Amino acid sequence: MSKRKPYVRSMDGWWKKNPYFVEYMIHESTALFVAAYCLVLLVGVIRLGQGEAAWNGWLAAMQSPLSVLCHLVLLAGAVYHTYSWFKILPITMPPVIVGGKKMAPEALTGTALAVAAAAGLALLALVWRIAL
Amino acid sequence: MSKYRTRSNAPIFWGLFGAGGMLSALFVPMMIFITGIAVPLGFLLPAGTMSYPKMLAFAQNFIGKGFIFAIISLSLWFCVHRVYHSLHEFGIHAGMGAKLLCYGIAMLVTVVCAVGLLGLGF
Amino acid sequence: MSENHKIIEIEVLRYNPESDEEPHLEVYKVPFTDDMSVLQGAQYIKDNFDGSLTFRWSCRMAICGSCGMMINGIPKLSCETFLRDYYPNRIRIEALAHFPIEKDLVVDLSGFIEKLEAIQPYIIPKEPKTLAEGEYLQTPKEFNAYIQFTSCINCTLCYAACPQFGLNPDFIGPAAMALLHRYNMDSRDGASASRMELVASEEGVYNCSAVGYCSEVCPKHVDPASAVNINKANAAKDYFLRFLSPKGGSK
Amino acid sequence: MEIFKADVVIVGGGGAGLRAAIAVAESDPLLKIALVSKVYPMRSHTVAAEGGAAGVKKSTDSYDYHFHDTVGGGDWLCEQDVVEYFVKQAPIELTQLEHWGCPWSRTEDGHVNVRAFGGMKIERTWFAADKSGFHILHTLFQTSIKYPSIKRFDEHFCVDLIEEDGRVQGVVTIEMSTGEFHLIEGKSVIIATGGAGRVFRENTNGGIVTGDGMALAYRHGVALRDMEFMQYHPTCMPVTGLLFTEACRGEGGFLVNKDGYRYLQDYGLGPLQDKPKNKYMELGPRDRLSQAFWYEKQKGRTFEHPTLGSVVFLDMRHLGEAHLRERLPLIYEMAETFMGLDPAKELIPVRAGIHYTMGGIKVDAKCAASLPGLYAIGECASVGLHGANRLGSNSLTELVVFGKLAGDEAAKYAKAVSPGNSSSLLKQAQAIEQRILALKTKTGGTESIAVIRKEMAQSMEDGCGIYRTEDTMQATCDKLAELRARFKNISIDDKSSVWNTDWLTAVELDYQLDVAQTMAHSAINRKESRGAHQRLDGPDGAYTKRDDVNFLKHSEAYYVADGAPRIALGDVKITKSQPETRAYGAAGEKADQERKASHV
Ligand SMILES: Cc1cc2nc3c(=O)[nH]c(=O)nc-3n(C[C@H](O)[C@H](O)[C@H](O)COP(=O)(O)OP(=O)(O)OC[C@H]3O[C@@H](n4cnc5c(N)ncnc54)[C@H](O)[C@@H]3O)c2cc1C
Ligand code: SF4
Ligand code: F3S
Ligand code: FES
Repeated sequence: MSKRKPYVRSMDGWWKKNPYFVEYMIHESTALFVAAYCLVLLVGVIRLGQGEAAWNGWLAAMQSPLSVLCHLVLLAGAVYHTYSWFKILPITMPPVIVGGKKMAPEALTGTALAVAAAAGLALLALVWRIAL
Repeated sequence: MSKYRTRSNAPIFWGLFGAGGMLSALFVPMMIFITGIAVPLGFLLPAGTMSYPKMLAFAQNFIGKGFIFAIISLSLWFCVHRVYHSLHEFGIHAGMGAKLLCYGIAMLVTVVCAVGLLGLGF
Repeated sequence: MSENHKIIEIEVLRYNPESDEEPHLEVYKVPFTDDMSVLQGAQYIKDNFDGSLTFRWSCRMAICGSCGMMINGIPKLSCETFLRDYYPNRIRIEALAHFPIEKDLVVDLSGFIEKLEAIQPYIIPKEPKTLAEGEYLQTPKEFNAYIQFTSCINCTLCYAACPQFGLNPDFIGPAAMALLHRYNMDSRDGASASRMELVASEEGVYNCSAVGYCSEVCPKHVDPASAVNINKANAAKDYFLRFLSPKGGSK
Repeated sequence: MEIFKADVVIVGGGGAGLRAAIAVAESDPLLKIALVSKVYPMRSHTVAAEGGAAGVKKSTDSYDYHFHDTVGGGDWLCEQDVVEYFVKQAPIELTQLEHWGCPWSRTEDGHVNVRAFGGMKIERTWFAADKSGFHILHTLFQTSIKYPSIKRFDEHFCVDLIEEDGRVQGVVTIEMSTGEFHLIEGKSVIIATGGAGRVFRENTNGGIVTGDGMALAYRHGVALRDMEFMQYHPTCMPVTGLLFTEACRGEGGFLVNKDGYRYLQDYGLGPLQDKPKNKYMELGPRDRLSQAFWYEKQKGRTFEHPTLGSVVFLDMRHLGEAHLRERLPLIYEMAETFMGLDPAKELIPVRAGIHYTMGGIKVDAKCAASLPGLYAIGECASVGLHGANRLGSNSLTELVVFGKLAGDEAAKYAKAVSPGNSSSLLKQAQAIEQRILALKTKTGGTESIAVIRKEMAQSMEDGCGIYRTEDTMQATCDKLAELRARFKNISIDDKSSVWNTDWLTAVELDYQLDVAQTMAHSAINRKESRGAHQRLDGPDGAYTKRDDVNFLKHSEAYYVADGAPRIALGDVKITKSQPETRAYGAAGEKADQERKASHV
């Protein structure tokens, strides 16, 4: 009879054991911020459908200090989502070959963040144009 | 490992997750800034940026409608996918129930959003 | 060794399946010189304090892949990690995380080996050639497409780094996927379709949540995370292609 | 005891063992193959080989050149028919590796590239950056997975061969994860257990390179041949012994002493060359370069490093970081990690260290040993390829050329003989089990395995180093006899079954002591200087020269129970190259020209 008795360690609390995993959990949690905002937006869509008064009510609610504060928090979460999403881009997308050489991960993340910034600004510009 | 492998149907959810993650990474921060901070505080953007007629027009526009729909529903798919995975990561093996709940929420939001937006007409 | 050598405390997670219910820590005071690796620290303990201390090692030069351990909680090759970098603090060594412990620092690798065997890690030629016809030609571009994924030494540090493997031991995991990808990307090979079944299966790539720590700890810069994640896209393509073309995609 | 009935048993999962396994599987898929290895195959020490594998590739090269380089490099102690077979098979087998996926480095137009290596007239070393052995081993291991008839016994430690009816009929192993014994029956057995460098102190070998298979065959009456020829590699990391491949010099690195002087020009390897020139300076053979190091030390021209000891320097600064990173990435990283220096900017301290076991289990040109059914290949074998000094990059090729040959031969043999009597094989296996278990269970021992091992390694270095004398070799022979006696009184801390490495290390030490004895006794018996065996003594220094009259002979060490080995001399097969003066550098070129002139 074999005397083997392999010991299996528990995974409980694994995400607390390494700073890398803590960061991972934080960046995973940013999805909640994004979702929370999308629900706010969804309410906005519904209110829009209910007519001008309802819409203005929504707009007013958005102006409450608490709401603005919450949005600041959501913004922080969403920005971190953007940052972490593109930070892992070098592993999630096929290698980009530039001039016969694989693009360095930092360069790739940097480029992607620049694109994200540009996309954000384009959106802002668009809204500006609509507003004028 | 079993010799007879079942094909995972994850690509569907993974695809939605990826699209939502990417879209939200590109636009959500600025959207939060505009709708949650700049407009309410009357900061940077002209007054009346999000007035009823303007927003209605935007949401009745084909592209505007599509954009709002994509942001809301795909981000939700992105989020529930992560939450579902996190449950597993925290050692909660809720199995099929949790899966149905998570993706059910995303489905519900998608439907509500679609109905809401379509209701605004074109 | 000179007179004035320093002493470092090495804390070792010990487990003897024949006498212990569970692993426990033991501390040894090891004299060391600046050129001593953690592996040499363990060897010092075995030679001088307790011959029963058990660990795998061979090449001492970071190429055989046998000496991986958790060193202060991080998966590393003990032969290329140096005691001087931890002194004067205590250093803790444990068996690689996520694998069952057989004894002391030795883990059960049979699951990993089965995965390596499952991925068809050999050339299934696209166009068979006889030896008399000489070698296959490979342009620098074709060569560069796969060479990085050939450098895996099977040290399994990436498995010890991957929480998704810890949570689901059936997950095919980073190194095996990197090897699979290595063969798929080789211009001599023509069998990616038949490897797809595994990639797209329940044990396959979708267990990965892009934690990325596997690539972070890989001592050979294989970047297994990218191999896993590129194949998510491949598997998705394959999944949807089935609906589009009658021939496309594997079963 | 668990029993497995194989047709062919292969002990050793390194390059040689894996190649043989594939050959058997391809020759007949119905043959059951047991592949036994004490580590997972990809951990085998083939993994550490850096530089590359030799095989004629360029149109300017020829089999004949490769033949003469090898025979001359081996100081005419090679079996020349074996060398002839080898040089012809080499390119075929290296191409086979390419077909199996080995990522050989390429030229721009997509062909396999070759690099220069010491003692080779033309560039013919196929390389995969500086991880050639790693890639060969992983390619072979992964390819072996394709064959269902190969049943692997990974992490099984082979403790003995089973011999019955005058032929070998199987092996006994310990499954390391359980400590249980297995009987693996086989009609033929191939030993491919690698070298024995670990009997020395400062060496390039992995911890598993303990000469096990040599000792196993030796105890069954098979001769160990040419064991006195231990190769020193001139460029090793001081203290650890880790290797800086010869390719460092093939790519253009220089060797300089403490004054920055390229001292090799003083040792018949000149004149000075700026660019690597085959067979000149840094591209001379290993024995000559190691000997030059020894002389520099005698002359006080080595650098005395406060912690590393006497060293010379490998200078690769002029090659530039980009080239080094491309061609020698592993070396670059090793210098950075293990020595904390940047080879593109700094000199690397190096010295000669033990590297390769030229001798081994005596086999014929078909890899068959004197015990019927037994074959040996790779570094544990002496098929007669390397003679008194192996040329770098010939041994990786040896693994595949003779791995294939032995696989074919063992398959043929297995099909020709009938299975043995299982019950009597089992009885033998059980007796072996009792004997090996006794080593662990006995109590009251006082000697430490680690201490004996260290004393053995030190004594081998002292007595059988680069230069040898009667006195030092005798001291080593005496020391080994003493250690053999003390070994009987060892104590083993670990009495458990699961993964008991304490016990297995003791078994290995037992093997090592046997092998060390064959080396020391063969050495003291060879009263001449040839290749890696260099003496400083003899009446009027007679032993400092090669003596073809008395010693153009192989040494053969035979096992004597509880005593020193008996040394006999055996003939060398000479086909077309008569012994000449071995010359390199300008002198070598001149000799070459004279030889050519005299042939016309
Ligand atoms: C650092 C270094 C660099 C080198 N570079 C080159 C080079 O560039 N070119 C070149 O041609 N040569 C080179 N060599 C030499 C060459 O690599 C070796 O000679 C060759 O790899 C030996 O291969 P092998 O298959 O005989 O043995 P190994 O690869 O050593 O394999 C031995 C096998 O036997 C098994 N084994 C041993 N004992 C037992 C036992 N008791 N029970 C079960 N299994 C056992 C082991 O597990 C292992 O699988 C180099 C050597 C070293 C050390
Ligand atoms: S991918 Fe890297 S970490 Fe993982 S086994 Fe291979 S070499 Fe080790
Ligand atoms: S750590 Fe694991 S989750 Fe994926 S990216 Fe690496 S395999
Ligand atoms: S001992 Fe081989 S990798 Fe560390």
